[in-house]
Amino acid sequence: MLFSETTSSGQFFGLVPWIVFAPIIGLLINIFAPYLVRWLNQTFKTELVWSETATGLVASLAAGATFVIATLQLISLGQHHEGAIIPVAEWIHVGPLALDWNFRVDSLSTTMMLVVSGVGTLIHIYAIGYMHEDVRFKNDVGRYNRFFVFLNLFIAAMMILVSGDSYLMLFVGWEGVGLASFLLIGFWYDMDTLGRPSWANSNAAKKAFITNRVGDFGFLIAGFLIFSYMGSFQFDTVFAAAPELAHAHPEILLLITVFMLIGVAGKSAQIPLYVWLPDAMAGPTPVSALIHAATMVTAGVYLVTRSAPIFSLSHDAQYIVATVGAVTALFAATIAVGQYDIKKVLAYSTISQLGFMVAAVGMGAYVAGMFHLVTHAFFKALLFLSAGSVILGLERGHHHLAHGHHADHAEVFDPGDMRNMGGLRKQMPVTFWVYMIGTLALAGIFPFAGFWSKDEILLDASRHFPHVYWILTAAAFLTAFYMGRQVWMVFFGEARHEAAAHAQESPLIVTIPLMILAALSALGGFMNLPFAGFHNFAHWLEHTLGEIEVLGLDFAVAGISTLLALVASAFSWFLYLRKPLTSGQPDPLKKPLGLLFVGMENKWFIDEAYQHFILNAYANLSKFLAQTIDWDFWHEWFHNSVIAKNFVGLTRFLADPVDLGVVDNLSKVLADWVQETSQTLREMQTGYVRHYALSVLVGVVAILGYLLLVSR
Amino acid sequence: MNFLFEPLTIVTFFPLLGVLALLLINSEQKTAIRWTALVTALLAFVISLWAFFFSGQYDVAAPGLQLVAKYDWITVAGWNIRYYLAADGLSILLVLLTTFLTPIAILSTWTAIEERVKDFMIFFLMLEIGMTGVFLSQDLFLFYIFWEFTLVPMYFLIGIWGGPRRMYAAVKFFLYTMAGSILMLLAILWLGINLDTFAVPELIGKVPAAAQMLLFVAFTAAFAIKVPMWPLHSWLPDAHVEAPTAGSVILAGVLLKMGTYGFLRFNLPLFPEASIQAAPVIGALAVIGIIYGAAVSYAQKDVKKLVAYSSVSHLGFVMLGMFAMNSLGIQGAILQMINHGLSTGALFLLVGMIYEQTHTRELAVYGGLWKIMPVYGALTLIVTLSSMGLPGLNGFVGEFTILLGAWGAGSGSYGSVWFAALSAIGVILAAIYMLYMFQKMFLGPAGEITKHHPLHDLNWREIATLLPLLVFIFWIGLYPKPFFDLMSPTVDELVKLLSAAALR
Amino acid sequence: MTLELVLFFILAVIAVTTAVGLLTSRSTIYAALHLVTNFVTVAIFYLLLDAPFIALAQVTVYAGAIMVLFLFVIMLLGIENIAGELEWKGLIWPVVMAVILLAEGIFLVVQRIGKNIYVESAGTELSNASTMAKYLFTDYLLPFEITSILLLVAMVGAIVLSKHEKPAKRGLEKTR
Amino acid sequence: MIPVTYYIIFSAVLFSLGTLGVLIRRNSLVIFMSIELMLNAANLSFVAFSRIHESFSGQIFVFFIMAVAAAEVAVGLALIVTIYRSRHTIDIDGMSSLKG
Repeated sequence: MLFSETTSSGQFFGLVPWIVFAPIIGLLINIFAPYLVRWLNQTFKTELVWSETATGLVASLAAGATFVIATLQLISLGQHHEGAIIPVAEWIHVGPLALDWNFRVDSLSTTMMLVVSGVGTLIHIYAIGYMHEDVRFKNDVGRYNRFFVFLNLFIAAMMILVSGDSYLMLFVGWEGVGLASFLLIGFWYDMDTLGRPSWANSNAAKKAFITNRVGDFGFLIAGFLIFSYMGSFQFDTVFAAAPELAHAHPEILLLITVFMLIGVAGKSAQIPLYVWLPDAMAGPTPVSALIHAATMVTAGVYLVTRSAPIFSLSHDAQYIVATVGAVTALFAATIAVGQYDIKKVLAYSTISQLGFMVAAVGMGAYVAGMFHLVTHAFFKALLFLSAGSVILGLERGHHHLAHGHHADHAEVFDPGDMRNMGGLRKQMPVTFWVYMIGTLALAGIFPFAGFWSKDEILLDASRHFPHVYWILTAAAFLTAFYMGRQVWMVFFGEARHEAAAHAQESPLIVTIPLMILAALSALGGFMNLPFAGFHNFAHWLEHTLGEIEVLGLDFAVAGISTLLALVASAFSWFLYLRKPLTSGQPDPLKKPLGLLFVGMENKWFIDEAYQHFILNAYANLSKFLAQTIDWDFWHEWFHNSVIAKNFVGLTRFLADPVDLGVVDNLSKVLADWVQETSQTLREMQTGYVRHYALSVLVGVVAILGYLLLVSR
Repeated sequence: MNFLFEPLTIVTFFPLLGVLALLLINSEQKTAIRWTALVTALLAFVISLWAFFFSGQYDVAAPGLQLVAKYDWITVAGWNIRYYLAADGLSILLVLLTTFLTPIAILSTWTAIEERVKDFMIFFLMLEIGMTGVFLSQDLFLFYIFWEFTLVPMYFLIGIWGGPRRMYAAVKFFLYTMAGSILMLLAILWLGINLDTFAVPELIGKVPAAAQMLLFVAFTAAFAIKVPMWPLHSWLPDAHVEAPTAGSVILAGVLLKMGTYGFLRFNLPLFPEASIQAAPVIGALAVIGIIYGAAVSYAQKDVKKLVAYSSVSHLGFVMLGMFAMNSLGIQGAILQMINHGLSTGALFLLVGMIYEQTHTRELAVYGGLWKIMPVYGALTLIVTLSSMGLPGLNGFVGEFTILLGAWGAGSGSYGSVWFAALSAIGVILAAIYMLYMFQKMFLGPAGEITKHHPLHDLNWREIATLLPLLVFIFWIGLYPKPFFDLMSPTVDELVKLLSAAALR
Repeated sequence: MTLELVLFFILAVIAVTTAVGLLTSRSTIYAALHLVTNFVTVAIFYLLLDAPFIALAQVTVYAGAIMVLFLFVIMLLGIENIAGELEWKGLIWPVVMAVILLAEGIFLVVQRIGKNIYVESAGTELSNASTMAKYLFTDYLLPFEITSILLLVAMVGAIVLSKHEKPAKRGLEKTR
Repeated sequence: MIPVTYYIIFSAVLFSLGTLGVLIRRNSLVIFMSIELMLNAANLSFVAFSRIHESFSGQIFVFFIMAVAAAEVAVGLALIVTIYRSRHTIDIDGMSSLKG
């Protein structure tokens, strides 16, 4: 059952607000410390420096603190399964609306906290090394500090998202992570991904925010429906009222879920709002790993899981969500096959995997979805970070070349393009091995983490929604294929560019987090093995989600998916490594697939379609409204021509014929008479004060006399 | 003589002392003039805080008018005009907003206004008197006098210190507002003659239902132009673009609120039946304004114009909430008035700060400013986010409450689901034009101005100008309870009155 | 005929005589001295009317300050002996009007108020300077303050008016 | 005891004399003094009425009148001085530049 609203004596539950405060303190320190140091230096002639190490250390400590707090929650939950609600302050109390800043600790939120803080901390540490080089390649050392401020901001917002006790507080985090994502995608806002001055990165950032806003629109409408039919935003109250609503107005419940799905589609990059995520790769790689792979994009999955009591009540809702997720999974996988950018492949892969998760939670397989969320966080973060390591390796190689004999600095070099790579396993052994582990996990090869979680989703699908099962299986096949393609292209064969030949391995501060994540990716599956007695994760989530259907291992499903993954890998080997690619050679898939591959390569032209049919249309509409309707018609024509001109015309009419012709003549007669009279009166003015005074006195006497005679 | 020592008289007329002091200062001594004006405005703010919170005479938790100053004024020939100042939950926040924004606006003119500083400051303080008077008058006649009085200083502020087309803008501003107010004056006279009093509290519930519609329309004419509601917004971009920065701040921050406040103070309680009948129309206009303002903003090439049109959108939210006629909507509307004053005021300040350096407001010539002006960029970002309603900042609390009210949550509402849903689209559109503005100015490669013009980041005075606004942006966003507490008792009474009228 | 009444009449005669003296004296100085005497007499009337504060103010303000000011001006301008010629030609109308005015005044007083109104002295309470102060600083505070501003303005005005116009040194600087 | 009416009649006499002075004299200083005489007469009747009505307001008014008179004298004398400087006369008939 859902837990009742008891604040138990769990000793560490009270600490949970600090999971938000810690990163906020961290970011405040990082914002103000440089200014403070500068001030100190000026005032006391000291020579302090707020170094990059200090920045990174503060930010990482803040992130580490959240991990500690999350772990403490885990310990407390071990004793008090029911969790706790920790109130902090009142927020909006108006009329029937009562919203508070309340934190919620239960197994679901703690799972998310652990994932976010754990992966987050590792990525903070990784970023210390990564950004150190990145800011130097891009010639703006000053932005190092800013990066960690944004990263801490993200952690804080994400923690609000996962630990809020109401839909509205979740929404605060929801938008907060959107903001952090906007800031970090646009981190190199004055260039494109290749470092050339351009609007590209800032456009990508804007696109992410606005697309998310479209999703937020759905979230808001769902919120309004929830509040008007269930009278609250607080989770427990809403869930308690849900069954009644399902009975009375099933169509409203369906509407709620559909609008919520729009929100999920925005944040978790599902059809039709996934378009922002590939562009979001414009952000530095740690950002792609943390926000656009491991944590933020899974917020939608978390939302559906959190709203399980609502979604479970409507079979139609489950059907819609599962189908959307599954179609996204397959659709994105096809695009991933046709990409050349190492991070773009991973981005579409992320969309695809998110499709798996959404499909899972849509089907009601919440544990499977959350399980996949966790394992995916490990291996996708790993893959992204390794990709970042690869990119840095290439940058180093390129840099080495540019400062060596070759002086072709002007040549634009894309360190993320897989066509420039090849044979990197020799230059970057650590990165290669961890990348392999990540790939195996993602492809779903036994016994890596991805195998267990994906298998559980497929199993659930095969039981409840067969069409979802088939779509997802196809997607799984493509997953193994494009990952194979990537690994063969990047690490095997011969170097297709001199930079790849001179690539260098990354320093320890970058590789150590990779190794930790690799270990997690390899072993993460063991927290929920499909054997009786090993469903630890399922039982853990049961405390929050209620009774859960536990499935054993179905050898048919597992066998088919593993077999397909192996076949796909072999197939990709056949295409890409049997005859390794050479520099400038077109993709071997291009010829057999023809137009189909052009579609994959160009993301099925969805971006172009959106640009043309929605964005340009809106821009034109607003230009039309602004220029034609508002300015030319309403402002210039109506107000200036019609109103002002007619008014001027009227006044002119009044002035010339009416005033001069009629009124003026009349007044002339009057004026003549006045002049004559005043001529007479003028002569009465002698200019002697005495005479004036005397006349005043005459007046006074007369009035007094009048008073005496008349009044009384 | 006692009326002089009423707290609200002091609150309203205190800046007059500053005006007198300024008259005695040689107009060449600009620094002394600026300091005098600033100190006067600050003292006025302190006095308003004192009157409401520390004088012990204002009970925040109680509904109804308090701190009443009620004296006969013109009582000849059957007229019953009073000097009647009082405050309640509807006006207190707006009065505080006025006294709060005035010193900030004055501080923003420190280096921006160099010519005829003395006249500028005198007009500015006079303007403050007028605005405070509008929010405190409980007598229709007195209200009308203050209402028209604000026009004069604003006219000169635009007409003397404005941009190139200042005379056109000033005259347009004056005439439009005048045109609306004349109808209102007729309605006020009708009320005063037929019902024998001009005092609003005495008029509540007395206006015959048959006459309400006409009166409602007459009042609406004045207020809708001031707000401005679509499609009567044509004067706004002109006035904003031409006005000096401080003028824009006050225009957007306070003067527009006089319109929405008018609806709240007069239209709703005096003509409840008519208001209920007119609610769908007003709601529809508000929704059109929200969408239209947002769309038009997006196409602007001039930053200040963009912000000006965004006001049309934001005030659409206020109107929508108000004519939802439930406590959520109305409280949200009042809070949104404050929010708009803070956020848009701050935006105008920010635009003014860069304009002072570059003398251009063309979006196209900027770009990449964040790199050169990090503090300016960060502050603008926060204000931009507040303006587009990011949760955790003030704009969200207002907009969300309004939308929820308009949706018809809770009892006794006349909102429509469709209005709220369409307005929620405005939230998306707000993100589009606000981010567009932010991107074109701060992100991207360095633009012409950024490359070739020597730019410096904000100095301490400019930061000090913005800081108080930022404090409230966060405060309202995170902990709006004190603000809601100020208004809720009065709003509850108003909602009761409206729902009683609905049953009739 | 009480002693008080005798005093009243003596004083009245002095006052009227000095007033007439003011009208007829050819020297400005003599006119001023007549007026001072008149003021002092009136001050004594105030005392009789139980208004000691006003009486003292009369002596200090009128007889003291104002008249001294007059004398200063007379001497400053050196017009002690410039006699204003009495213009007997145009005298008839002013005198007639003044007499009518006086007649009307007396008639009004007698008709409306009555000939013999005796009011008991209200004692110290009514005439106390502190009572005066109490009124001035409570009910009449605003006029009181305004009076002070008025005096200030008059002072500034008097200085501005009587100041010698110096050749404008800074005139060239003021281009506006 | 003296009837208060006497005072008022007496003040009327003084007032009339003052009026006469204003009308018949040409010396502007003397005219000014006559005006002071009229003010005094008015003051006297104020105090007398204050006595009749047993109200203090009359005296307060006298107080204010004195203050105003002081101001008036200051400005008036300054004016006379200025006029004397420019016209070298204090004769009121010499100042008749208002003639129509």
